[in-house]
Amino acid sequence: MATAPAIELRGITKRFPGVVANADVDFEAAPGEVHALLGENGAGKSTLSHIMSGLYRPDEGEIRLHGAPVVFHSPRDAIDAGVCMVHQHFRLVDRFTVAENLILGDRRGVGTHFRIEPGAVVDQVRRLGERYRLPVDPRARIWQLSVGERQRVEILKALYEEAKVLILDEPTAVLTPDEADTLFETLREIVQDGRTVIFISHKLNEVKAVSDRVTVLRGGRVVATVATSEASSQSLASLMVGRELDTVQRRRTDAGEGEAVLSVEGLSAESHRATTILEDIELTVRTGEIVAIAGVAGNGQRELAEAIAGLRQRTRGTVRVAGRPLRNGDARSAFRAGLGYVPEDRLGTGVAPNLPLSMNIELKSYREDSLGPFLRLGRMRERAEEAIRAYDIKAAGPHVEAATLSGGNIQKVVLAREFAGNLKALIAASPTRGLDVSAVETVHRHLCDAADRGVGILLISEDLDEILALADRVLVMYEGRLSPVGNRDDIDEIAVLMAGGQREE
Amino acid sequence: MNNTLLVTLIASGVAYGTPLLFASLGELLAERSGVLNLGVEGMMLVGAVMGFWTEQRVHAGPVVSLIVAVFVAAFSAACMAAIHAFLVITLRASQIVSGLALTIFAGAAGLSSYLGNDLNLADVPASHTFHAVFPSGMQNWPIVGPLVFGQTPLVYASWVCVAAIAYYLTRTRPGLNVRAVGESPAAADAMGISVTRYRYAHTIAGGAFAGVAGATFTLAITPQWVSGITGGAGWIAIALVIFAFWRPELCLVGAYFFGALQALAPELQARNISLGPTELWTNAMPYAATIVVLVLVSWRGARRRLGAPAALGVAYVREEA
Amino acid sequence: MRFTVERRLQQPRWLVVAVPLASVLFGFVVAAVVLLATGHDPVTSYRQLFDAAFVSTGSLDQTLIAATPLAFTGLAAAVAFRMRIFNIGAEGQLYMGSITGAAAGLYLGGRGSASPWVIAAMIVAGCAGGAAWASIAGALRAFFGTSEILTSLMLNYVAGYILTYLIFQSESYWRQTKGFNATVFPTGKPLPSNAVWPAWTLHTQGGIALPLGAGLAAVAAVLLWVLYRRTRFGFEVQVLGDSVGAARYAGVRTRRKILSVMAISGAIAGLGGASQVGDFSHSLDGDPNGLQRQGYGYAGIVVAALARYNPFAVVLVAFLIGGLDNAGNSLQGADFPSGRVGVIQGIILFSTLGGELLVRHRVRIARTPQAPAPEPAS
Amino acid sequence: MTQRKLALAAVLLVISAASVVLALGTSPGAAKSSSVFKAAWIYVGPHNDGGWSQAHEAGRQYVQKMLGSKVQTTYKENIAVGAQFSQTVASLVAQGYKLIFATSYGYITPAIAAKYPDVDFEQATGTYQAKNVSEYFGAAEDTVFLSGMAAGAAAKCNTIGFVVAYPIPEVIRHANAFALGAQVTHPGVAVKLVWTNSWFDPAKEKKAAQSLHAAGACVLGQNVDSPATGQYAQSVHVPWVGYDSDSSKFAPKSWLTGSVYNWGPYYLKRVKAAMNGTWKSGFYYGSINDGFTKLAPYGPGVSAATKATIASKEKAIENGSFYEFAGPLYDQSGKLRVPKGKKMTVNQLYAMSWLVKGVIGSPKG
Repeated sequence: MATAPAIELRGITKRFPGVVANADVDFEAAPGEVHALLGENGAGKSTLSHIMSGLYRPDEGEIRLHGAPVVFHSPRDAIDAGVCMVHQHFRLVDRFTVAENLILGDRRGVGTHFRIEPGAVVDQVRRLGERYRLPVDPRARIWQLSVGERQRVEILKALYEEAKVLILDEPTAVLTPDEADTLFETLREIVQDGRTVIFISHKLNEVKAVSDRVTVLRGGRVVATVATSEASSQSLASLMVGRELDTVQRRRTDAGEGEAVLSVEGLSAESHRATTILEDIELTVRTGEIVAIAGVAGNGQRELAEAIAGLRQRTRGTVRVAGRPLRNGDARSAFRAGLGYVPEDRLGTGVAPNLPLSMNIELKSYREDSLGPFLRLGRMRERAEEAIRAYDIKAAGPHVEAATLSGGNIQKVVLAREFAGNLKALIAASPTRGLDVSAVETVHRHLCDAADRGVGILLISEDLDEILALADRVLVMYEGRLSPVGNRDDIDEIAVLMAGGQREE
Repeated sequence: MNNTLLVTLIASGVAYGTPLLFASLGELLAERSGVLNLGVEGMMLVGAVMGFWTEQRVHAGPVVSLIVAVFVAAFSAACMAAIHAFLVITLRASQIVSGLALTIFAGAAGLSSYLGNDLNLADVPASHTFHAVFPSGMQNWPIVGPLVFGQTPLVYASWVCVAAIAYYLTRTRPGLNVRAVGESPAAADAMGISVTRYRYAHTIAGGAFAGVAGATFTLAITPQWVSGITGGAGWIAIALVIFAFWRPELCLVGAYFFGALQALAPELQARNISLGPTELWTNAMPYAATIVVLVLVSWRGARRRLGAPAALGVAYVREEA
Repeated sequence: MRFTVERRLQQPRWLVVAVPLASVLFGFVVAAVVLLATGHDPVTSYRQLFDAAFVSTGSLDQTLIAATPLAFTGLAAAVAFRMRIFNIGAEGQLYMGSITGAAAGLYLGGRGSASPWVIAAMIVAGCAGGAAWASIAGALRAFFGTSEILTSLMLNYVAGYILTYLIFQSESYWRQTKGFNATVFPTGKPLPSNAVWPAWTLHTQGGIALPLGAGLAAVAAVLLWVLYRRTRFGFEVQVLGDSVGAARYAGVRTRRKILSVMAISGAIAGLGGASQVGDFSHSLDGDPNGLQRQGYGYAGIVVAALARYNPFAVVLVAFLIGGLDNAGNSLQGADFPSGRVGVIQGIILFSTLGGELLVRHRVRIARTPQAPAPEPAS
Repeated sequence: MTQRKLALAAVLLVISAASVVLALGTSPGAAKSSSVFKAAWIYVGPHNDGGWSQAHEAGRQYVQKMLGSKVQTTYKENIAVGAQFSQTVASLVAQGYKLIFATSYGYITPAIAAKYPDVDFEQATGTYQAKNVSEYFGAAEDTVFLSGMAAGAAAKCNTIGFVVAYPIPEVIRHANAFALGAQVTHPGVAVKLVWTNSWFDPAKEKKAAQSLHAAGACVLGQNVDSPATGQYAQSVHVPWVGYDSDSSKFAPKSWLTGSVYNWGPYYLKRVKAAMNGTWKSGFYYGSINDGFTKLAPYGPGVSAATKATIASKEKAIENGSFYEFAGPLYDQSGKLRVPKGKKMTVNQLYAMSWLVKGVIGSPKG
């Protein structure tokens, strides 16, 4: 390459207590390219991006920008040097307007004046928005915007800061396929100007769709850097996981014939902003069946799971488990009727993070297992020990606090708890999000086994691979409504529905 | 006309509301940066005693000695605030407990009383005090006379402060930054704004305002020093910040309202008006009113527009964010 | 060179012991410097302090009087804080408990009921009064999400004014209206003798009276420990205190828990108020120069924090702080300014609070600072 | 859990060990309290409040000065009624104090008196007497009456403002005496009251003074402890009558005079009695004749003629030919309360709950 790379990492090592997150990583991205950082969760992508964006400092190694070594003491240094990061969790001030968020920390434009005038950037925001097809109302407050719009604000912010290198951390997680396509176009346009985009993802198809080159990370080390056009999905995947994929494929049976273990009729519910987010949902899961709900996050899946599991008030409709109607907004009545729930938010809903495993395992059964008002601590400990053995949970004992476990082990704790007792139906919301490959396998296997035992499972997932692997039936959720998919293997149909399109009759 | 109930009430509301206003402006600055400081009463008392001491010891004409006194009061109370800042920002101690400890440490049974006694400040008349600066003719003008021209320079200074802080928070870069720090420290940090530095600065500045508030007692309202002279005004100031939805201009209105309420009981007595257990309800009203406002603020939807800084009371640590 | 602070994954045993000790010692050293700087001999001052608090004749007796209400308000704060409900209204709840407790004592005692019944009724009434007052803040938090920190703080003042009103500004049931003395100065109606709480005397140190209230505080500590460690209720409170999401998920009735924890917290503070009346003042003390000057409620929060919200530790710390308070009264005088003990107390409080960090975190001094926390384990 | 317990046990251990060590070190020292007689004063406010407590403190210093090394005195300030008082007494008794002056109403309860039978207590302004409890106060109404005369003479209008603490007989009788005095030098003058519901609160007192001035008062008087009323009076150029102690320095231009207490001689007498073992419980009501109550020095605003009038009234009070609370006395509604020829007794004064004619305000606050 004739010109120096826009950003170049040499021998980056970063250790955390007990973990080496990055080991001797070399990485470079040229001006005008979209460079993907591909890897499983925990492969060190985020650490690396945090090092590039100045949030962490490497223990060893150096960073060069356009050939010149730089040291970032803080994100500010990185921004000043032209490296901006769009975080997965947006770094926006909710109560500020878009314009105010742009001015915040601005060291180039109007924000450098002591007196600020948010109105002054309004035009600039409009122009930037038009040029890169990122329309946002500069005067809107962040909390009024949708997730997709917030992401646009983040990107606008980076462009406004005249970023030379733009790092996006899993940007599509919250977008519809259509929105994602628009984003890809935007990114292509951004690199047209000679800027660099570093695109972090673990989704092969996205990487294939948008990047010029891919660097694959595994276990904190760089495995390979290849031109995207020369790589196949299969080769990238095997680079990522280091072995041939051994996905669980559920053997299809004639599920869907048995009795309904979970039925939802005419369910409506409101979001926390008091607007209707679910409308008239009809749903049946039969014994031994896995029904998947596909869709982009934020279309009401979370609310649906919560409304069924009794964590959210329904405004209308009934939910029955094995024919027995559940009390509205009463989680206890739901799990007493035999409805399990693996929540999307593992650490914080699925478990109480700072409490011992013995309590977390008994989170739903402590009432039944107690003697009058008193707990049976001995029995709680035994149960936890049992679960640790049965589910192969890597923990020193029942006294260990949940938060000290890895994600996969936490999910095993949740499964161990949910599968205990007389389970009739289970809601599994994004049960493998953020887990490593082997943990994904374990979870999938447990779900399949449960279905084989006759549990009806409602799987809510954004991961189409997971859905295709497990589901007997697929429904797509879009803006609070469910549409059934005729042929569960028809990816195109699913994609159309996910983007809000109508099914062709 | 100037003796009508309304005019006298508002006039004394302005006079007695001024220390509340200073203290609440200070608390507002700290809270806007995300630091709750329940030590206002203690800081005010330290400001009160140090301001009075300076005014007694600086022999340089009334203007200079009063100005120096106000600055010393601000500085000494700021030092108290720095203790709180260090504990809650650097050492991440509980903001509630640290604030209460500050009041115990600096308050009526602590440092302020120790200093006052050690420096022999009790039972000494002030050598110089703040009083009205406009000619008495103007002070007697109808309505505006007692309200506007009958006030001490500290009152005018407080007006300047209100305007300055309102301008600072809404129209200046550091103001925008501090709001961001109070709302979303993670976002501010990502944009290179030092959360620690902003929180320290505003907590300490808040302490300085509390010091001026204390000095308002010993240099203007009842120009003398006695142990515990602020009589709980610091707690009302904390209530006031909420009552004013964390906005400086509303702090002014609220301070004068609470100040007038405190003057209401004697005023009604002097006019032979009986409105039930006046003493009880005029005293309890600021607190009860604040509770009502709190409930309104926490009402759905209103929270985002009016509510407390989102990160109020939460320690920020980059690594854990 | 700069300091970095990182969270400890596990808290070593010795640290949990060493840090509070070292903090208290550090506090004493800093206070010694202050004493020296102001021209006082720290060794003598400290010797006097300990002597006056725990050693000299009758000192333990008086320390108990100061410690009893602190134990109640400390427990009240600890109960709520453990669920991350920040009830800082123990002060007002204590007043309310003293009002209702006194009412029960006056009414039933006046009707000549047997003493144990009257006392039991006072205990119940005190708890109820405190609980009811706390429930205002509790209900606002549970139903409107209003910050209980601020509402309970505001309610302290309202309660104080009501207390004064009952004795000084009205001829209420609690006010003594008969007799010459009562016309001279407003006072509370004295409790009949069957409503006065008994005390057990230990015959050492010139007689130490163990007030019933101190015993009740100890019992309350045990009950709370059992409640939090051994019961379903405690299980739910612990889950809710750790994660609201997990609690809802586990079917914990969040609002009910907030209400009941606030009520329990208020009940304990209210019991402290009843104990003030039954054990010590024997009439409702509405004097703004009396009960309200003591600030037991606020001090209780500090006691709870120093005890790290452990009920047994609260009782112990209350005893130590009560000793310091008592020593303050004993030492102040013509040659010992009354503010000095407050200053020493404050310094010790600050250093203990600051020391907490060292239990939870590790401080590293490094040339190149590290960003220490591991990636979220996933 | 267990770790915390361990930690606390360790803390307790160290502290108790330290206290034992310290105790061993101190015990002999505590025992050497020899023949010096010890007397203590307990104040409800700061010892230097510029009012009530400070007047007592002056009395204590007088005793110390007069008796020198034969007596050891101390004070305790800011002592709350109730638990804190009993703690303070306990520590004083433990330190060997034999005579304790409690300078506020409500301090001494029968329980405390019974607990320390060997200690003599004296309580100012109260009513509770026992074998070891005396009560003492002064007939300040006489001097307050005289100070009211100064106020009446200075009044150029028909309203005098009077800032009062609590609506209790002590304050009511002073307000009445003040009004009666003012009416002597200014017939028909009204005395307007504002209650602060506090003995000592400078900010509230100032507000009360301000309200009274706004309501037409052209002279201000007070029966509260801080000089805030005077400071306000001077700022609006109206004359002021103080109370408790000579606070003329706070408002020298407005200062007329004030009724003050001179506790020293009484204290000296009682301390001496206790030292000799002749102390007896009783009730002392000091008067002008004893020098217990007197008028503070006049300020510049009192004319020579007024001074002379006051002086002659003072003589008359001293020789018993005049008494302000002698009939006929009418209450606010004009009802005859004390018929002609009758005098109010001290007990009646101690329970006085009605305001005399010419006083504006409610005796209930």
